[in-house]
Amino acid sequence: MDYLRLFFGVIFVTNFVLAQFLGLCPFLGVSRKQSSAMGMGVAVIFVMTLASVVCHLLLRHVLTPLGLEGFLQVSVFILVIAALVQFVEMVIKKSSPGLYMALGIYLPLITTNCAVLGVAALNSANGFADPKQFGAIDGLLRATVQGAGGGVGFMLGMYLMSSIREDMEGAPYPPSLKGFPIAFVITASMALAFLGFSGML
Amino acid sequence: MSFGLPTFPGGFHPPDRKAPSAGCAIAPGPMPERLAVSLAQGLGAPSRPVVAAGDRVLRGQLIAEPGGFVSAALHAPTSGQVQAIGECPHPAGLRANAIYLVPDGADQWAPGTNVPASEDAVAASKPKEIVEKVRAAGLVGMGGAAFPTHVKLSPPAGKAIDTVIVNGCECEPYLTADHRLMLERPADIVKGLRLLVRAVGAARGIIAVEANKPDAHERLLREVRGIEGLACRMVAVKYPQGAEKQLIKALLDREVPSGGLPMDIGALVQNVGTAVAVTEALYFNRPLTERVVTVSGEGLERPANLLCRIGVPYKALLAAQGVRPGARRLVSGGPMMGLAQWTADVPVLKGTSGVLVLSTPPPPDWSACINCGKCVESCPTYLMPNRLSKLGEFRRFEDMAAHHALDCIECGVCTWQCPAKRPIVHWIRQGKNELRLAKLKAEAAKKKAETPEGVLPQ
Amino acid sequence: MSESAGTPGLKSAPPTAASGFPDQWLVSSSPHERSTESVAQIMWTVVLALLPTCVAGVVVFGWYAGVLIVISAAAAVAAEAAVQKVLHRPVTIGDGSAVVTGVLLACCLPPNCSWYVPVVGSFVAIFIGKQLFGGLGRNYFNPALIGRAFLQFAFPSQISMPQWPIVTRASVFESVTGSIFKVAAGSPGGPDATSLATPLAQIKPALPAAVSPLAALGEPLNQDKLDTLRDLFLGNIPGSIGEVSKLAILLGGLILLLNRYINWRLPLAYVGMALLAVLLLPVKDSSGHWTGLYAAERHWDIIGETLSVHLLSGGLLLGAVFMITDMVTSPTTSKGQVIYGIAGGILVALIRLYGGYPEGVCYSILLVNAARLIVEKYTVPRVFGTRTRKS
Amino acid sequence: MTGFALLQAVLAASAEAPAGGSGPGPGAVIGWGAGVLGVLGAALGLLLYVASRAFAIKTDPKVDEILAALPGANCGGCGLAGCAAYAETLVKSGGAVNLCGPGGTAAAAKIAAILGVAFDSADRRVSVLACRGTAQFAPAKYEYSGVRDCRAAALVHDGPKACRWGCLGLGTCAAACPFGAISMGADGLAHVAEELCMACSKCVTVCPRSLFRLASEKQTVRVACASHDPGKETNRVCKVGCIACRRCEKSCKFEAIKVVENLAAIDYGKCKNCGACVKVCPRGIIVNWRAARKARKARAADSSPAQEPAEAAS
Repeated sequence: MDYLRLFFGVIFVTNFVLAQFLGLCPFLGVSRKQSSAMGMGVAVIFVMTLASVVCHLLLRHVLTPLGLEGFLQVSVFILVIAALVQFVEMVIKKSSPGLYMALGIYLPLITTNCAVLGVAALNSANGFADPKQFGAIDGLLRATVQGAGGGVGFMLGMYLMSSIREDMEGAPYPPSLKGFPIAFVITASMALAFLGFSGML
Repeated sequence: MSFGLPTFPGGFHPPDRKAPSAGCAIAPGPMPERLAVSLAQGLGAPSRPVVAAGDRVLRGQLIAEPGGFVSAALHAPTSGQVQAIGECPHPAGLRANAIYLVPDGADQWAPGTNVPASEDAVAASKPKEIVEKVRAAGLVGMGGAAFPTHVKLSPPAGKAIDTVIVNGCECEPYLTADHRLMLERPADIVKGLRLLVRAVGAARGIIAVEANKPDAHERLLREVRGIEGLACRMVAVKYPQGAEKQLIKALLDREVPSGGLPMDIGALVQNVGTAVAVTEALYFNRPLTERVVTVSGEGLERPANLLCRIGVPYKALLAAQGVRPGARRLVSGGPMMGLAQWTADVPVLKGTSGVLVLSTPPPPDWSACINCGKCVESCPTYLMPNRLSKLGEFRRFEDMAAHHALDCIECGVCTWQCPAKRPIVHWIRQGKNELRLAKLKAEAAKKKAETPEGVLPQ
Repeated sequence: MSESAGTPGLKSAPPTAASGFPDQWLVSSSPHERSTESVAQIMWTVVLALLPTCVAGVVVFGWYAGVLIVISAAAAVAAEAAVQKVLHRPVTIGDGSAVVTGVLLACCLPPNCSWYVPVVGSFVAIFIGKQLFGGLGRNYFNPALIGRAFLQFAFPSQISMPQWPIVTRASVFESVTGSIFKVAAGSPGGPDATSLATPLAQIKPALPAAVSPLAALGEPLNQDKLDTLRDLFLGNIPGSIGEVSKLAILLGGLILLLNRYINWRLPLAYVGMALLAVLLLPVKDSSGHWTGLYAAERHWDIIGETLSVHLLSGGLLLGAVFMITDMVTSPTTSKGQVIYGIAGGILVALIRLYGGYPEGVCYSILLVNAARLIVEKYTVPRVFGTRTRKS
Repeated sequence: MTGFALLQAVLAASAEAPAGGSGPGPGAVIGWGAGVLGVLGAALGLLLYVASRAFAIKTDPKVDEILAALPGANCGGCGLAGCAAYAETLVKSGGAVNLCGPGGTAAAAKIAAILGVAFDSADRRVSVLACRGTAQFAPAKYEYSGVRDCRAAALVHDGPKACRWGCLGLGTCAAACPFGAISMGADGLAHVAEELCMACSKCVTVCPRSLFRLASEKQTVRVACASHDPGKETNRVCKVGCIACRRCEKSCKFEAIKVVENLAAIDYGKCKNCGACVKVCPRGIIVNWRAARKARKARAADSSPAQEPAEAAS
């Protein structure tokens, strides 16, 4: 039950894009087409889950025992995430060139996707790596669930966003709003809607 | 609304405006100084003329033979002299030649035509002979599309037709030509239906009449009574009830497959006018030289149902019936699916069911779709016209294929009702055209790519 | 081409052969006739349908409510005209859509909020909610609700008032203040906003004892259940201007239904699913145990009463009749409308039972707005002739 | 994952140092921190190195170079799906290097250098419209009501313009132009702003009458009519259509202009831009484009909103 609440909480209530405004760069950049939005979503789920797990393990089993969790975690997280994303990029480039083309320059952007760093930091802030609060397995599972849920929430936002942007392709909104500006307006509207979930769970 | 009668899902009922001409008995049409028999009667191959300028022809004489399988023979509509074969404006905007014929006033039938056949001789004719006579008489679908009848009567091997439907729905507003035919020649319609049933070896024949024509239904019912396998059914008053696919759906609950033909599901639909023409061809040896045309509309002084020779220019009809000041549109066919004309020089074709003079002003400028959903609710092919219209508006024609634009029958139900006055059908027509062109282009590119030269010009 | 040139004298003469012919015929693609119905007609009919609701609001809350409605509508129209002028678009205030937005926004405001609240809300609704996307028909979110959600965010104290205004006839008011509607956080004596839930929560203490919720609501006023129910239905309760009188809302709904501007499926699915979800979703009672209306020991009458309180309090009916049915932002497919309504209903119940806001209608509709295109995409009807043939 | 095992081993060996006592001193923290980061960095570096080897993809560096030389407008003017496709096709199967309109001569020269092919730096190409039939000169045959798009209008009895070759004037080209170079004039014709034109050929493909063509800027004398109708018919529907009078043909000293299928056509291999034909054309449809541009600029300087007079006269 706790895992479920954690999972759905991070999808709806503390949605990374629509409630915490993290990872907006790929969110706006790749949400023009539903297909590439879904591809990006899958990539983010993968990276976020993996980053959660790896960062959690490092934090719990390396940094905390060494007493370094306070000041070193952000640097370590960045290092790990950057390496992971490059790794994923290579894998995708090799295994699915079409997806690679669709994701374009935004895949490397996951490197600097604050949502990924955000989920690692959130895991840390929730104390999942603190032996006093959570058991080893419990903490790892929670970090994993939160990471995966964060990714799913990101993908949900991407999916909704891309459905709207695909529909408005070619619509005569003011030329000064073309591209990112109108996307920001849509994001804001969706964020307003997602306010409805606040306070739940 | 007539509940409980067979119909199809979707559709709507526009004001039918049939009153001005519904009570007018079929009257002979004017004989102009010159007839123009267009060589392109339908969308198939144009016919090939077998006469030359200066030739004298008699009524019913063959003047053009079919230009292909999907093409029909043409016969002189009256006796006279061929003046020329040359370009002529066409109601569908095709660039086609016509045989110009100057009538001599005698209206003399060619030998061998207009000879009554004995009942026994007709009864003895085999299906193949019926089809051959229909072909020789140059019969086409007289509901509007002018598809050669003999083609419909010759399904390829393996496709059996079990039901022949004679379409007396006439769901288009204004038009009353079929209504009058059903009132005045019910016996000939039933005779024609029996011949059609025999020609394709069907088990049954149904005459479908919309419920707003109870008098016609009653007369036809009297005619079919006691004849095995024949029925006269009343169908709900709804547009487009008379569309082939929708009528089959209503009567037989079968759907013509997307991209398919009625024969794929064992059905054959013919207009009542065609049924009469079949009777004329078989019982009287008269080729198709005339048809009933409803001439109506607010812009016309004397609406009428006229028995017109093929090739009469519209302006002769308009001159005979009087055009009111304020007339703005000239339409061939009904107001929903008919074709607007830019000149009254276009001639009556075999498929011309009506000539309307309307005073309808252009609609106000269209605005953005407000998603009211009327079009989705009433689309008889279950498309999403709102979506298609947006794609058209945004010029995303290549996306239209995924939204099944090619299944659109262009009935106009969406466009008629649209509160935002969007030209939905026009966009879909454009989309279909763009898709067709893109397909041609892709095929050409594929051919080009298969050559070892590569794709770039050197 | 050139071969067609051979027949001099046969060229078409200019079409002046007969009298009465126009100089040029008007030519268009089929169809050549159109219905007379216009977008403006639809929008003004919606305004007409909102009229009973507005009248009821004024009757219940007094003239200031009427002033707010007028201010809101006028601000919306002015905003529309101003924005269209600035963006060099044709000004379309005559089509009534701005009026609909303004009136709808006023309907979900408390009757004693300051005059500038509807002004700001209308401007946001028209500018951000509608014109930035290209105007009427191109927006993806209900403009009035965008305005309302913005106000909730910008002026929380104005929207969720600690003190709801006195209704003209004191009745269930004192009982329901802070009960059916949640009071804002920090109000004297009021419970913490985040811990307090919507109507069901107020009735919650009564649940284990099988006490009738209607009786509990009416108790401070010495009112019997039927009177309480009547007050809920007629609008003799505190609340937003447009949401109190269910009678007026249903009257408006009838107007829209008869004009076929809304489809019965959508509101029915929305309300039905909201109530079903309220019935089935578990909530924590005062002792921290998970329980719910579905629990075996409940009596049917109490279940019924609780559901009717949910149905008749808050903006559920207003949303169901006027907001979720907004043409522009709701799906056009029949199946889609049902799914859309169901999704909205679940969200209302979730937000009402667990959420941090007193009322879930606004957010539930905005949320389904965001998913509209996806719902529509997966409920596109099967195209004629693509069914596998019955043998 | 070897890096991780290594890390564990290091950690195990030194586990007691920080764990003992109340906590590591500042020096120890910095030392351990540097150590952890160093080891981690090394391990991840190794991982990426291995991965880059395992998942390596061979790409031709020329493709990337060409891609960099292209402007990246992805306009499709070259006839291929975007710049990347053009670059790839050039490297793989070759082809003309100057197909990129937005990149122009500069891009073509760069591509030629990258591919090591010869490139005659051709001059700029711009889109020109072959019609002067304004509403005044070439009347409509009917009043049109429907989608404001030439391709849509062409489906209804070939469009409202009586001349079936002329510009329909509903602005499909203007809407299709990605560079805003085409505008619809009050005279009902499309006007190309040559300085904005990138020769992407969108207008060429989108015009239902095929009235646009990409002309070299060098070709200053151009025929502004597309009607192949015989003179008599053209005369009926348009006052500024080619009536195939052959005066231009007779005036040309270089045999560069010929009337083919009722329409004057210039062979630019022979044309010397002398302008003799421009002077004799009775319909003013042979245009000296350079002079016309000068006249237009002069008019723009006067800022007089007058209607375009016959450009050929100058």
